[in-house]
Amino acid sequence: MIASHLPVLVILIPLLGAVLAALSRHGFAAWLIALLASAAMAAASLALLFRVQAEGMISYRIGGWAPELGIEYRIDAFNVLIVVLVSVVALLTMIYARRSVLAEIIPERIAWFYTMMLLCVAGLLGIAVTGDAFNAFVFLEISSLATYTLIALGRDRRALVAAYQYLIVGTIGATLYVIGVGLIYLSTGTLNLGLIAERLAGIEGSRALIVAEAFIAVGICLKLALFPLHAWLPNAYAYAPSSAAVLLASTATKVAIYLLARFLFTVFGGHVDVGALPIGAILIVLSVAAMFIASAAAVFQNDVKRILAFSSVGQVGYITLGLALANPTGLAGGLLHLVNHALMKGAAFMAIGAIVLRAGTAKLDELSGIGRTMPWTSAALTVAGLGLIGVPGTSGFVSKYYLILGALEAGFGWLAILIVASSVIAVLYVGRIVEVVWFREPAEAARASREAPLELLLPMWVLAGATIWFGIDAEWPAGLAAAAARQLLGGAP
Amino acid sequence: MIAHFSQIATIFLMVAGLYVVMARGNMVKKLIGLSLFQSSVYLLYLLPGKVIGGTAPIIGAGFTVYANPLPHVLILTAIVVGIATLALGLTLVVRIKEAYGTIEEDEIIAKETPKTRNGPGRGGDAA
Amino acid sequence: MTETFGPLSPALVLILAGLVLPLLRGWLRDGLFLIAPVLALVLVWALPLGPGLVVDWLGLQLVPLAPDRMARIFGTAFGLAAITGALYGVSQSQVTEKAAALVYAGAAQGIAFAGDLVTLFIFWEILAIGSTLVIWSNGHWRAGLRYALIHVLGGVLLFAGIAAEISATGSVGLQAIRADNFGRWLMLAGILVNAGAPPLAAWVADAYPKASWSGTVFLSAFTTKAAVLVLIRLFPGEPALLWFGLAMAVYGLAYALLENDIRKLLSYSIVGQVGFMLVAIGIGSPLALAAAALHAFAHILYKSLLMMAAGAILRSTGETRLSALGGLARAMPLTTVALVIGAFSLSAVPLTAGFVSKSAIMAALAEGRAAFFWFALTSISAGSFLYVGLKLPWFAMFRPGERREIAEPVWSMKAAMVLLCGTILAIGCVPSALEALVPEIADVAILTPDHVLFQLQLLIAASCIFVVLLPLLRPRAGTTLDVDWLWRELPRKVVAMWAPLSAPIGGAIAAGCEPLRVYWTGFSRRAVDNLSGASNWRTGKIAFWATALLATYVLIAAL
Amino acid sequence: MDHTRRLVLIVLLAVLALLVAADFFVEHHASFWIDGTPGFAAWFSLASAALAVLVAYGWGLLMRRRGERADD
Repeated sequence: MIASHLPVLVILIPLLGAVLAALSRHGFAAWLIALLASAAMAAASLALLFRVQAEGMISYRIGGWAPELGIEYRIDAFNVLIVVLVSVVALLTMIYARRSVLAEIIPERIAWFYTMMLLCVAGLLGIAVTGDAFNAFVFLEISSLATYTLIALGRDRRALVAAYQYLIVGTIGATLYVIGVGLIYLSTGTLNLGLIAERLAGIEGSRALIVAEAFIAVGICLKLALFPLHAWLPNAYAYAPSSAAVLLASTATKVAIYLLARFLFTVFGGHVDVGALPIGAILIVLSVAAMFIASAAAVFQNDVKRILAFSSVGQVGYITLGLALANPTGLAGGLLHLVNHALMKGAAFMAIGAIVLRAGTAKLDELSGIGRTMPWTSAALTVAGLGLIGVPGTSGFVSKYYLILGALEAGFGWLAILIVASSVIAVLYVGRIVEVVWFREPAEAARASREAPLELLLPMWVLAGATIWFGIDAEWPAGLAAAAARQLLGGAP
Repeated sequence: MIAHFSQIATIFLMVAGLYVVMARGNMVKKLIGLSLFQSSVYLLYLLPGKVIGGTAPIIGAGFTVYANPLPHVLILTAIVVGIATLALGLTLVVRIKEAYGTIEEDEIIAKETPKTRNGPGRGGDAA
Repeated sequence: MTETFGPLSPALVLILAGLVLPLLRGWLRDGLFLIAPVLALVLVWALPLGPGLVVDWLGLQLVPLAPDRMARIFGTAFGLAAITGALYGVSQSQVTEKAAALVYAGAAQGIAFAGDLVTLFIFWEILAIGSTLVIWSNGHWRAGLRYALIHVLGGVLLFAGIAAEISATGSVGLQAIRADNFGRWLMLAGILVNAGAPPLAAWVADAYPKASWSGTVFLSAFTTKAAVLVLIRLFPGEPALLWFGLAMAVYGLAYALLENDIRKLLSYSIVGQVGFMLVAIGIGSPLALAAAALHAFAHILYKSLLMMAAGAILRSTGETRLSALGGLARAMPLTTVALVIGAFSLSAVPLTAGFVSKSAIMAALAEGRAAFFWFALTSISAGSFLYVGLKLPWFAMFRPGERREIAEPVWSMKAAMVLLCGTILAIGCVPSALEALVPEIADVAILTPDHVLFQLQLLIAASCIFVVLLPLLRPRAGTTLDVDWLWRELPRKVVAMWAPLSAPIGGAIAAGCEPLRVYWTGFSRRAVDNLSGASNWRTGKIAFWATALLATYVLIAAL
Repeated sequence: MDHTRRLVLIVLLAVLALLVAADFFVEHHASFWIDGTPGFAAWFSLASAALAVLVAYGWGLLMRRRGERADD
């Protein structure tokens, strides 16, 4: 009985958890609720994964209404991947959060913090499972509003400005998206993604649809921080509380990318002609710019969180590049990088959060020799860094390898070279961190700190371990990504 | 012109709102612009839903033409979202005023950017 | 059968042990340091010969573990070197060096057992990292950096070659090829850099003596010999190797004869001996390849022994310069015996391992009718005895010198040396025991009367020359210029020469370029500022970009 | 040439002579033509060892520099 309601349960559990956490008013109780809710949510999403693998696509009607009138949740090989990713990372973040939140947030606000975390996760999962364009907007706003609050809970006063800036930019993005959806609704008379795709087939060369596609693409690109629309991201990630930064860095942009892929392929996919819009070409140019310019900016940062944040902008470039290539290999590489980047960036943000907890700073020049006193944390940071470079043996290599193959398949030899060349910039910023952390004499901050507690190390190393594991045993994630890519490109799942 | 009045009003609100967001440094004014921008969306959805001569979609004798109820429902949700955003934005502005003593974005950026300009590697953590 | 061992390869055991080592303390650390190489050697022999397990990784058919006879020969040699090296170095206090040494030894095993180009390349890079860390752990940053850069160059060449090979043939297998196209030349060049071939041979004598007394023992065993193994696998019978090998042999001889520092001398001699192996690989017959492998085997043993003796001298006296040593024989009898046995083995004195392997190389050259190389290498062989068998023991140990208060090294170092002496002599006395490992040498005349007589004449005659020309061979402090002058001295010279000229010329140029410079400074500062403060945008600017992007899309759509 | 060195040289030359003499009584397996002749190894080694020393000495005169390298 419950099994048939799984698609809606993954959203209801965190929503309900959020309400309970808000009512509890007590920090520890809220944490416990959040942890339990996340565990239940992760279990539900894994069950969903197995069901999708066994039965194929699942369609769930909210309240039993037919898709034409009601809202349909639709789970296929692609978004189940996102659901599992978000819920598992959320669970790990909750385990991680307790100690780090105690140190970073004043006690009265802790319950609110967990409420916002759960709301944010609920929103993100909602975007992933829904098959309704306007419903996706609502969930987008739920997660965004929660995110603005999470960022504003940061210790630094700059967190407020970052949250404000993100609020403005995020709202513009969501509004552009909803304008696009409105135009589509005017043309097709439905908000169901599947039905839109069907009805678009019958419409030839409508200018409203082209404009709709442009609005939706730009709106989502703002949310996923595509260069040059990325400028809200570094400050937001750098000044948010550590555990919020973990959640945001590894899931928020990824879900936005999912939404973009959903629209580009499932909705407009059959109608590249109707689109007539060189979204692919522009996306390639912007992705390459992100890979180089954002990574270069990362090299010049002093705050490790900002280095990682800029690197996120760069890495998003690789993912959107995979989308833009739009061939099975390239798309699989992009999706694989989406998952891999979530894992390694999560590990990296957890590591720097642990360092902030112990050493009280994330400034690179104050972290000399922290590897001596916090070897496990620093090792996790290093593993994640190697993954960002794409060193063989880490998952980052596998996804970049597929991207290069995809570029070659599309006949863009120069693009393959650019992918490799941009990795060199990652070597620079990761190398800076590694050099300071391991090869310098311990500075004051390093001498005063000791290894992070186990409840921080454990989730951190689950993610870092996954980075290595997926780098060596590449078959399973690559298979899932390939299946998702085939699904998106319209083949059999 | 009159026939397209609703579209023109929508586009005017949209552009005006976006312009205010871009051009004004005052954070409250920015939020006002943002609200205008969002309002344009309400119009975009609602105006085509109005059918001339149509009534509320309640089945009853003598009424055959109904207005489309769905846009209204959608926009009800969007309005809620808009209010929540505006409220949160204003809250943030209050907090920013407490922390910085100003709500002009230029002044805040100036406060967070170090004055000295002496080469690379510094100032990277200024907001 | 290989499946039963799963991923358990000698390489993995050593590398994992190396990674775990820094986390352990006290006797646990020492125990692991000693046990891991033994375990690796046991695995080398426990792995059944066979084609190995094919792993499909990203569409490439990888064979990470392909135990064949060649792998077993080199695996055994690497294993013995690691065991004795660990025993020798167990009293070393630098844990970084120990950990790096295990990783380094593991990478060498990985290369020995690699069944495809990709695996090979990965271990090739680990090898470079491990060896660089061994050098760095002794505090020689600049020398380590030079070493690392040379190996990065070699790695890049090899990588480019492998990439070209894969794209040309679609196969990642290790098969015998000729350097007949550009990609394969790149591959050959990359391997030759690691083998210590000219023109970049200078790195060997530059880097190896920079490691600690124990680190050099490891360094001398693995990198060059791993390159020899890869050459045997990939380029057997490649004619170019004949000339590279000969050049290395001549270079090694001349520089070793001139050298004053013991460990540098031994490093030059590595290049010379690897030259012998390269010539044999260039012949390419089954006997020649077996002989090259065997020579590598013997060379690993006796060069480790020689480096151990040198390390013992360094540790006891703090000195490795011949001109500052002498008269150590009485105070360090065991070290002296070890030095002499190692030196005699290198000079192929009968009843040592070196005699067996060099006989095999000469027999292979004779069989291949390579008269020129046979006579050339015989002559170089006679010369080798001069520097290693005579000059080294005489000036370091036997010549009358001042009495000093020095003692033999600790027991573990002595035990390692005794172990190696025993192995070398055992192989020398019973060469037929090696036929299980290398059956090709069954027909080679080794301990036959005419051959032994031939070798003894060679050695005694060289000794006569040594006595006659002793004044010319007296070690002098100083350095011999090498190709590395180009990157170590030339830049400084150029800068020094430039200094007096730079004021007027530079002034003129600066005046001419002033506007450009001002512009560039401004530009670069702006660029750096933009990058470092890249996210401190005004909200309006982000909104503007979004609108601009939207406008671009809509405009394009409208057209 | 001092006394000891001369004595050593004489002993060595005597041993060498004995070895060459013995070489006349063993069966040779020549690889090429000249290397099978008795005493070949002796004179060939004398010549090549002397050549090696001289070549190295000459190279040393050209390329040997005093002192350690600055960055060693």
